[in-house]
Amino acid sequence: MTIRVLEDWQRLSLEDLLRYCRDLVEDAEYPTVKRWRQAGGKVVGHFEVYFPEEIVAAAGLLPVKIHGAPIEARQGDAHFGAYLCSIVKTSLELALSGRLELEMFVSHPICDTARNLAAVWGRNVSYPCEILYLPQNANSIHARTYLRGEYDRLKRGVEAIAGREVTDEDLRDATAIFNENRRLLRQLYSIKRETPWLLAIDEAYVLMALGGRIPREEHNELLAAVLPMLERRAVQPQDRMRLVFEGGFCEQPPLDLLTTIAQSSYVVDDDLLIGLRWISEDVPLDGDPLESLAHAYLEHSNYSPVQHDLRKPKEQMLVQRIRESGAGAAIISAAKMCEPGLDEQVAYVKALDEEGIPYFVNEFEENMTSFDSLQIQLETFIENVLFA
Amino acid sequence: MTIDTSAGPGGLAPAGATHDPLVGRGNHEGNRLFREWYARLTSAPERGEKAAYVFVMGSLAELLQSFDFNLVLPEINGLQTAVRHVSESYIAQAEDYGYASDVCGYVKADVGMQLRGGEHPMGRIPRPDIAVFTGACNTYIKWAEIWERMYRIPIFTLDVPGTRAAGRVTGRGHVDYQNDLTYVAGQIDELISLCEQVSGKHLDLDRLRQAMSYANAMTRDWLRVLELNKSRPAVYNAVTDGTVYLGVVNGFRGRPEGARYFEQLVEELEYKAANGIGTNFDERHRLAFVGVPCYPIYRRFSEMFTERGGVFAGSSYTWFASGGWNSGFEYDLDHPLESLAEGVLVSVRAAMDAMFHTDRLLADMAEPYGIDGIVYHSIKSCRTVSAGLADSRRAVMEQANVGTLLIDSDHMDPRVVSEAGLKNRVDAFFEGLETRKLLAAAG
Amino acid sequence: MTYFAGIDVGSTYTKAVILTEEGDPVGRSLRRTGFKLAEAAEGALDDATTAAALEPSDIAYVTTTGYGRFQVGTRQLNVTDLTAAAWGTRFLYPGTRTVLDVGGQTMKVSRIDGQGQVKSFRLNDKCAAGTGAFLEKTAGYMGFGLEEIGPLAATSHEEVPISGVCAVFAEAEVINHLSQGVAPADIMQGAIASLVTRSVQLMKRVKMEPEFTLIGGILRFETMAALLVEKLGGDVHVPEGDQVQYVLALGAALLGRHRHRAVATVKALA
Amino acid sequence: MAYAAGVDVGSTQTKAVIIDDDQSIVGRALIDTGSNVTFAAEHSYELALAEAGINEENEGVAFIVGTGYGRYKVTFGDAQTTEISCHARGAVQMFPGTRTVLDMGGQDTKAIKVSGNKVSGNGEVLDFAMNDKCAAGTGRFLGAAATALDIPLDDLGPIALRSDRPVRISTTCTVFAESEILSWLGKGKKTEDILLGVHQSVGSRAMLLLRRVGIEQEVTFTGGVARNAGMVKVISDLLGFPVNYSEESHFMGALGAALFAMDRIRSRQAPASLSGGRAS
Repeated sequence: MTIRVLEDWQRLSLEDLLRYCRDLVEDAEYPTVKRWRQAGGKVVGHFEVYFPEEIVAAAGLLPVKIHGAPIEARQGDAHFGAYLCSIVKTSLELALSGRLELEMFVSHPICDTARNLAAVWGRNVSYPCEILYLPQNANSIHARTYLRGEYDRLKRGVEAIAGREVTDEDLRDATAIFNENRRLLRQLYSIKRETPWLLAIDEAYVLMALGGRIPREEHNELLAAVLPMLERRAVQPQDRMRLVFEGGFCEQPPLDLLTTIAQSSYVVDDDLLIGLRWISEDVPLDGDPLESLAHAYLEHSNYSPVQHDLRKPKEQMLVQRIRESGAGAAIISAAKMCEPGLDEQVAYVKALDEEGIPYFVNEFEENMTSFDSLQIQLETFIENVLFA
Repeated sequence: MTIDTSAGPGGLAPAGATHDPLVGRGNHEGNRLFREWYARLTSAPERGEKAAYVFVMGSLAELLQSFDFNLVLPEINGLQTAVRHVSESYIAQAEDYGYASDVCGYVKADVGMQLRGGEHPMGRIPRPDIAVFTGACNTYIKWAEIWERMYRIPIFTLDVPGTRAAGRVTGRGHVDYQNDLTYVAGQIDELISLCEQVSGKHLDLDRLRQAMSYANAMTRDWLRVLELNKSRPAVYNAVTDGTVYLGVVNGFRGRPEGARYFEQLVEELEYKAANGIGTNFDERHRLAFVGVPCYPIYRRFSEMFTERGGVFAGSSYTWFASGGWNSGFEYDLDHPLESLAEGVLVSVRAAMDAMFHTDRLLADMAEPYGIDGIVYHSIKSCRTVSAGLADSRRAVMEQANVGTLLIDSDHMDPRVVSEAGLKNRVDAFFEGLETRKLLAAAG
Repeated sequence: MTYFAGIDVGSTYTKAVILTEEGDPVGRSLRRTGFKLAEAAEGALDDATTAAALEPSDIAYVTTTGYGRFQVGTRQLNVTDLTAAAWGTRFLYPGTRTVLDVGGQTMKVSRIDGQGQVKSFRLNDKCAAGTGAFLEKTAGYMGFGLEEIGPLAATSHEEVPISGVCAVFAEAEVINHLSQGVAPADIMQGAIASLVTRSVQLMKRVKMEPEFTLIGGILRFETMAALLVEKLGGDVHVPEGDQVQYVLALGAALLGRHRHRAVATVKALA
Repeated sequence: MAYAAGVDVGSTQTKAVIIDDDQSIVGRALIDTGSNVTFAAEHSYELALAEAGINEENEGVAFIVGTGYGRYKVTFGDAQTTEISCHARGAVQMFPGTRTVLDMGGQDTKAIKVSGNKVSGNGEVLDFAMNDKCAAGTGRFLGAAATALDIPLDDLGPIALRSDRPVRISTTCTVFAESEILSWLGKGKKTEDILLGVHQSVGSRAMLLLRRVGIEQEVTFTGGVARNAGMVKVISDLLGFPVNYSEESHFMGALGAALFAMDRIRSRQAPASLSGGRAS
């Protein structure tokens, strides 16, 4: 069953296409997901970051990345106490308000709020809600076997929803599609890195984010068409500061905030929606597919404050990201109330001081509406590199 | 979690009226043991002994002590600074160091203490030689990463997968359970060789077996202690006295003193139950507490309830903060290592369930413990314990006919504890409970 | 002779400063900002020009700062308060390494180097606790006006703790203290102390170094400055008299002068 | 003839109500709390006595219940009850169909779920939620608007009702609201549009509290702000049905306290229900 959820975009100009993507990504009603359901498709929603979407896609289900939304948590708010990040409240709001209808919800222990979210969600909907327990001890030689078993458990759950068996072939086919998707996203990021004037961060964001709410086959087609258009784009390079934005691995900053940043600088690398591209190399298609996916998580995945691997000290990984992208400075951000993100800021700042890399620290909230404070900080930051 | 007499009701001898030597022994002994424990920590460096930093959920005390590591429990160090009204200065020091206001107060109090070279109101806390922790609380991991950066010490995450979904607790023979068990057992082997490296000692199975048998005795008695509070009046206040008991559960697990302490505690509490001796407060409402106590105003916080006749017969704190040993798992001493792994899996998983799926546990406890009201204390510091409280409260209100109160404050940071605001809510809660009683009486 | 103007369009007042090529202030002005930011800015510029006995045509380069910095059509350059503050304070006190700017609605801290470049900075969150408004409200609850805060606090014998979580909640505390017979002066001093604590916290976040320069309207209150001096140890500068109000406008003008030269050199080379 | 009194010491205003034994109000008073809370309590009580024509103090008043944040400062009171229980009681007395109470006062806003008339008709508190952390979403937010626009508090509602294009107030900080309002004026927005925006911002925060306890009809709006027609309209619109409100709504807490006091007179053997919260 192949369901197409995008309207005909093939004839659109690059600018119109970007606008089309932005509208879809900003639409908290998830029209593409609704279209998938209308065509009889089933949906598995999963909380942001390290989730093996391949397993869901292999069953012919649509994996939808849930990372909150810039909406008012009218019902969601009442299910949580004070002092929590906004993303859990608005994510639940998507479900309770009927914006997102699912057959299954999966969270994973990236943080303690996310684990509670699975329980809260489960108490308020009728479909299965569970936690995928990714290994927190990535350094144990037993982690891979364990994770393979955990992935197999997820597969069984997904099979129950899909009402059919998921074969190794299904898994390999899905993996191939996701490999292709990650390859295209790597290409997108290399454009951002090599020729940042061709692709502003907010544009890159919408192109990428759309993937979280449409079948990857369609996302691949779209990216394959857009990337060459971007390379042909007639935009003059400007003398702007090259930045790395760090702190968007889970809760996403509002698009307008990214637009604000794009107006005065080039963001050449970031950890936004890292969950769409956390596997950094192609997953081999031979051998046991679940084993290969488990191996990919443990050996070829992007770092973030919520992944614990003694071989990947996060501050060193950040410095490496800045060096490799040729950035001259960094925005060290974190979502309000995000414990892991805020914890990490301390190590990040110390490392950047040692390396003499200029940075500024700030906090954001997905549904913030005023960016004056950020703008002042950004301007001051840039002015003082400029006027030095 | 000891609170000595100077610090709060936890230390007050219940039933002060009766001059019975048995009554109140648990509190005195608990406090004494704890002062000894801190004294031992303070002098550990002189004796050339090493320190292992561990946490209450999955401390692996049995294993680590058989390598002669002194156990340091940073959570307990933290709450001690709060109860002694000095947490704010430790927290402020960590914030100056760069930690945001929304970071866990336990973490910041510890960072502050590390920056002061271990200076602590109960003594001097030795530096870690190793840190061992589970993922029962993710902040444990972030926390340990701080020590790794500060001291370049080996840290070990003993990853214990929790329950995947409410009510889906797997057991022996289940494929997922076996997968988890193999994983935990494998990690324990790895932990053992790390301990051997750090301590320079080989694992002594007989010592481990000995420690495990003390732990088994403590587990049996801990279950009995929890169960004894079904009696009316309650024989101890689960929040204040319970905190003293928890201190021993964590500080003396796998040790003879710990086993003896609980043997005596059971004796005391059975005696009180048999003679109808309760806490020294007029028991008008039997309450259950959910979360972590409000340590910055520890004494006042508990008085807000006792002065209105509210006595805590149960507390979810006694579940997760005991490391989940309310699961009652006892080691099979014939297979110590396999059994150690299974014990860690079962108990830590139970601790997590007591935080993520409290609603079911509370609904079940309401009837046997005669609970009139449930108090949910949501704290700014701890998402692990607090993120689900508002929702599980809604669920409990549908399942059980009890009054409930949800209050927001913190267990460490006095800056977010508003005594007046809490008092107002607590008073309204009791007015609700009292009218409930009148209505019930009216039929 | 070319002259450089700096205009600081603040939320309450708009200030303008005119500099000579040598960087000597020759004219300044101040007026209420009101609703029409552009008008206020143009007006302040005219006043300052007149005060300097100059013609508008003498002004070669206009730099704006403050929250209304974009609203001024005639500007050549606009910079943020933090950048302007760095240049202004360095001009007044070359040894300045940390700048604290407490205004009616903001608290800004920056660490700067010898060239006046901002190395690190922090702003307070979007809440009035931790800004001058906190003091204004506290005074208001006791029936005192903004101008009376300084004199009032000056008569305090001992500060009473005010939590400073919310500028509005402070009222309950204030009333509570008053009803227990605590002197208004001591309550005022308590509020100032809590604000000082917050500012020192913020300064620590930028790894503050001496010398310190304190600017912003709130530092008109001697006790506030005094408490800060006490907490920070020596090396604290507080611009005298009304000078403090012109620091940003001055910094903006200096920056304009700097840019103007840079541009000129580039032209000369070309 | 036995009289009962309730004294509600609020953060800004203190109210006293005296009722007779058929529960009708015979005397009441409202004064600013000011800095001497105990005095305010006594003074408002005396004024209410005077209005009731009860000359000799306590001649007929057999029981006094203090409520409000200053309830323990009602030193002449016989018992204390929180404003939460009192507003619930008062609201149900005035509107027997009440199931949900929204009390919006000077610096806190409360949503209260009451058992309503089912059993004793006294409006037992089943659940409640209050604003935490700061004064956003309270009457004070409107006060800020009044100050910023220099408009008498009582005129805010009527003016707001003239608007059909409300602005969006982004700040939650009551104090900063003043400057945001000014900036909207600067951008040439009409006063009524700004005011409606302010009312909506307060209203939407109140809705969050209401949803925490669960909204059940009828909803009764109490507290000083309930006399603001604009807020009544905004809340009703957000709820999708009209709320109960009354010109007396700011006396609701004091009335509830007086009713509790009357209960005590009727059943002299004081049940646990109210003897609890005595200041000790």
